[in-house]
Amino acid sequence: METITLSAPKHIWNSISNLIRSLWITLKLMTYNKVGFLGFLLVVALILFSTVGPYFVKLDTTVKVDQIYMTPSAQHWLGTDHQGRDVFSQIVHGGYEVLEVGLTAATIAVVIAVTFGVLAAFVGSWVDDTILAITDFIIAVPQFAFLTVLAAIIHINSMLLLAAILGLLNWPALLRTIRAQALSLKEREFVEAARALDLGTPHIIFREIVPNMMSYIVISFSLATTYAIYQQVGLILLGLVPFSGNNWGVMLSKAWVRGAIFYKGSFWYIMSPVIAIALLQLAIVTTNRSIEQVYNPRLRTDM
Amino acid sequence: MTTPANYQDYVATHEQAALRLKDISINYKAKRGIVHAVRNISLHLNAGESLALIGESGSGKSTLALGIVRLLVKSAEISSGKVIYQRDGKTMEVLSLQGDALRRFRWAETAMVFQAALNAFNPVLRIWQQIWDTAKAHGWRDKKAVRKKAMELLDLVQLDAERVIDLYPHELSGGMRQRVLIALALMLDPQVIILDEPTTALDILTQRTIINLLRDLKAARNFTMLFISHNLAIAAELANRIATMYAGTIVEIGPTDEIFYHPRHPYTLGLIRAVPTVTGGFEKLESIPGSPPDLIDLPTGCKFHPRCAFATERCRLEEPVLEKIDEDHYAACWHWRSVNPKL
Amino acid sequence: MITAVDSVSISIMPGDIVCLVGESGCGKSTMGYMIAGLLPASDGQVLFKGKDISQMNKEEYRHYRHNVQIVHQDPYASLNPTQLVEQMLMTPLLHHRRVKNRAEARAKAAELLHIVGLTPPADFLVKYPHQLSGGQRQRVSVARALTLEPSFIVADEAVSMVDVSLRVSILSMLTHLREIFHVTFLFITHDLALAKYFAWEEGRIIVMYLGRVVEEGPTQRVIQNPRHPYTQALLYAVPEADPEIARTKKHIELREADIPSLLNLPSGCSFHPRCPFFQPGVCDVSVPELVPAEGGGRVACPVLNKAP
Amino acid sequence: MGESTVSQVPINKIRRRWKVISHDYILRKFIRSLFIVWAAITATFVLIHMMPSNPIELYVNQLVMQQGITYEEAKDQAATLFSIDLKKPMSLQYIEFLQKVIKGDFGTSVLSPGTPVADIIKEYLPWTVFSIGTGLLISFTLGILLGMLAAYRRDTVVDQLLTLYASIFSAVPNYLVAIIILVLFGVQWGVMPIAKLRGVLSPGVKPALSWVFVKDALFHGSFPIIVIVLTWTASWLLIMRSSTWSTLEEDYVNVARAKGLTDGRIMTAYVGRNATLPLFARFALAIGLIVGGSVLIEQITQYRGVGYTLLQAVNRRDYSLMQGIFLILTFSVIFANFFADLLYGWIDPRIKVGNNK
Repeated sequence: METITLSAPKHIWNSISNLIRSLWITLKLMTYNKVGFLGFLLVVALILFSTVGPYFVKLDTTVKVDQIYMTPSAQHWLGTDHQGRDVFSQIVHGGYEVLEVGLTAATIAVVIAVTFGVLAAFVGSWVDDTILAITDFIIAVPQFAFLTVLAAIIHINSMLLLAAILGLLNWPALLRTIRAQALSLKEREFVEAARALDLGTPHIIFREIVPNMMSYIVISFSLATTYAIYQQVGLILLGLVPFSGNNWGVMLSKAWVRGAIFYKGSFWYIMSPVIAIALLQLAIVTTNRSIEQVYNPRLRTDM
Repeated sequence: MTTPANYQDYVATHEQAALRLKDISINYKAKRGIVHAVRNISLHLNAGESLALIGESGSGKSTLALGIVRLLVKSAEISSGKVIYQRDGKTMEVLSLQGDALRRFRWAETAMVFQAALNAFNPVLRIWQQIWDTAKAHGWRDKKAVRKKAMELLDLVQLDAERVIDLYPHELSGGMRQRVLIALALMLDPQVIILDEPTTALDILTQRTIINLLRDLKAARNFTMLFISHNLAIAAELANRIATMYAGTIVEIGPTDEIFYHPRHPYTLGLIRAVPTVTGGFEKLESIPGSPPDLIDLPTGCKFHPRCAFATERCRLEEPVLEKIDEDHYAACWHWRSVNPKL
Repeated sequence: MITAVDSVSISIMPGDIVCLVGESGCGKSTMGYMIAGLLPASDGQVLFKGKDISQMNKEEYRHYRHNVQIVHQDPYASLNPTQLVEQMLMTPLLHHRRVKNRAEARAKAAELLHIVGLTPPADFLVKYPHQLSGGQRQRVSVARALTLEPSFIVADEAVSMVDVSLRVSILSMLTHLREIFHVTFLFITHDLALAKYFAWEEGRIIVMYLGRVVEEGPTQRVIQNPRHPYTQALLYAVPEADPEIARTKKHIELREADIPSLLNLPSGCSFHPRCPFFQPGVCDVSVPELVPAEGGGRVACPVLNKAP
Repeated sequence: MGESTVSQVPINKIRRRWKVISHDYILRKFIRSLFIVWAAITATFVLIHMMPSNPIELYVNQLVMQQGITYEEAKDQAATLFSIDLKKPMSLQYIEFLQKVIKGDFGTSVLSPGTPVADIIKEYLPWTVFSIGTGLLISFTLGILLGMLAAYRRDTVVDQLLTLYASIFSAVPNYLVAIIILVLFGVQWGVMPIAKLRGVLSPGVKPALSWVFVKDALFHGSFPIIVIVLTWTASWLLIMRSSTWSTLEEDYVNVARAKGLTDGRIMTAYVGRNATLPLFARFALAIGLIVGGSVLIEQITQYRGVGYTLLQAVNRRDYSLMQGIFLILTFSVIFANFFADLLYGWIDPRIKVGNNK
């Protein structure tokens, strides 16, 4: 008993310090690509901005008819909208949903792509053929047109439903990449050695194959996030998903519907969500440049 | 006539050589530092002779060959030296050739048959198209004449010319592709042909076909051959002279029989002792201990000393230069007198 | 349809050294994979200790799988780039409960590294494959194959990608393993000189051509007195690292330089279109049987191995 | 391990399956396209006719509510609109639906009763095909050229500028690019005649083989085309840049240099042709995204193509029109893919033989 109580904290401390060390190395590796690291910092900043920000900035909901379409000032950093409300506060509160839908949809898409991609590569024969046929079919459907029609038939009235639909729609391109990777890795000699050593399929998939395609999986995840944000904001912009809350897409949609776009004075109002979304997409895509560095064992040990 | 004691003088005396390399050094820039791939190599190649450059992976032999035809990757730089090419009294300084002059030098004067013949052909063009491209680039305009000559050459390398010439590369086996490439190398009647690992990755029977083919072609057409291999056996079959390379420089050079039967550099000796033969009874073999050096962080003194049984304090401090051992035979070793293959 | 291995029948006794020789595409690697249980034999059987592996129950098959290991050709592809050497060696030990705990597994891994000549082991345990040279990686491959203490190792071109100067040391390491662990070796190679060197004393050579065994016998007999025209062609074709031998060695002129496609196998003896001893009406009619050859072993050539 | 024996007893013919169909590349791709067309029609049928609260039922209920007619009468009206006999069993309905779609009969519009959906599509589709086709052609060409330029000038200012442009425009959603153009050039600086640009043709201009018509069509199409070109050139450029890098490292390019070929010949026939192959592989994905995205682009640019019409149909709940446009868009994507596959097969002789994976 005594040995256990003595060694347990030490063990935990070891794992914590290992974790910190590996996180530190990961961060350091990301700095190898400066542009990529900048993107990563921006992603982190935008996430913090949208999650923590709302606790510090109160959402301005009072209509002030005398203060519409104001240009930026010390009081209103990004001016005001068509009802005289502060744009900056809307931007602070509007990122959370965009990120939430994007990340949820990406998680669903990547889970499907990895599971079925690896399955297709491993089982082969008719399973592979079926999965590929479905993939080919979904890729051939013009996605955004499909979403438009779908929005007319079913009412997409919750964030979760939207995220689920986008996730269920966005996996095929990722699946192809993952499957191709898994197929080539499966034939590698080190996988054959693991089979000869009878280490079992779970070991082969999770210890031999997946670690070697982590960079593809993570990049797939970030691509899936950007797809989902593109589609989500697009649908909201067209007024196809009736959201009322605060969301960069909703801000954009309102500005579009109200014709604020065509009014010279509304420049800041319209450009704020545009820039916010564009910056987020750009930051995510740029981060990919650093991701490859993290999963390259060659670099990891040269530290 | 005896050969000079100094190797540089020895190379210099061969004024009529088809190819003369003077003090060539080639460096690569890598993340960790500078890779000294080729260090101060001087070499001559007489017209009509066949010289083998032997060395293991990382010895700089391929880099040297690519340097001669100026096909090094961008990160590599020829930091010093001269390459002098001569044919029928005309002299060219290869390293100062530019633009079209360089382009015409390639293949028409010096053709290079690459190691990975499997990928030597553009996968989307038929063999004929690639032959015609080559001829056209060197001023041929008569399609019929080119095709006729190409067919003759394909015949010469024992291929079914009629069929092969209109195929895509992926429709040919590795051995067939290698032979097409050799035929293509002869297309413009170059004086020098450089062969980089011409038989590696081929099957034994195909290797034999290629070796016999090269020997016969050389006898019939009298070109000059520089070939590069890690395989001593190919050198024994094809070369008049052999140069052994280690860590980017020549450590021993001499006539084939001298190198095989009286090697004076411990590395050459080690290589010979490490290769089994099929003919004859069982012989005891020995491998060279240790592993090839890191070209970025080279050992001091003689680069072979960490793996050498003869190494002394002097070897650790001073790098030996090529020293005359016998007629046409030079070795870079402080202890060549103690290196005796009979032991 | 491709037939990679056609009606091959060989048996290997414990402690044997058998070299399977042939050119690429002859089916020798397919054979190795079937024996190592990595490919199923679609027809016919692999017997281990007299028992058909496809008829084995789970426990027997497990025992068989653990007893037969493989060492691959390419030292750059055969090690997982994301794993440390110690992970590669410790995982099989822990997974199959050959050791009690991680400490014991680590000790065993160090011992294995010592056996394959990577000393001091502590230097190599915490290395990634890319930090090792080709020769060192190949040694790690061998150490990994030894983790489950197999009785049979298939070495598939195990030294053909290693630098010439290091090949012999890896071969001697393998020979040494046979002495200390009594491992049976199936050494697959295209290089007769290596086969000769590895199996000279008490080994056997099996020569395959286009999916069939054409000759087999004790190494010394096959090397010094090859009976099949293909074996002869192979032997005489091997380039020799000795100028004198290269000049004087006899050569066999083949009738056809290129190997036929596996998709379109010649009738009868598949070597007949290239064979200099081809006899029409004999060689191209039926597939020759393997019959006992003078001096030991068997050979499948009705022309050169005529009954006296 | 006394009597351990591993033996190979007669192994008759280890057979690897060799698919015969996979030999003819074009046939294979054609069958695949047909299959996807069938799957798309079937999926549409399921979505429109069989899902709970499907559009037909919604429409029938709407008729009952608004016009006070009986359920049966409403059903009859709906049946003519969707050109489907709702009384027949579902399997028969499905077969009839298939037949009609293949004949190009998509029923009649809900909103303008009597107008066949096919006629509406005929009116608007050509404009979308024109703008997307032109945009795709220009962006593909520019992407290839600029991608090669960036790769050849690796790590120079030219490369960095092109990569900067491509990174931004491939990441930022195309409709945001359209909005930015609109706000900056149209509203703030007033250099873009927004009002005049609307629609596909100016009032009074009729489709004819005249310079006036072509000029006007290009003028109105310019906004969506510019948006497509700006964003898609960026994507093609990035793919081309990296595939050119890897092609430049291929042995055959080095051999071509060793053979003394001219730089122009190497760049086109050796590097260019091989480096474009990955672009064709990505084409399937791209065309789906572009065609789907036309809904957004045409809305922002107020270009009255079929995407614009689809959104209107959705907003007005004109289900038969929606169904028709969606199917047509899907068929266009499938057709474009088939065409790209043919081109791919023509450029790369290797894929015509062997297996398809």
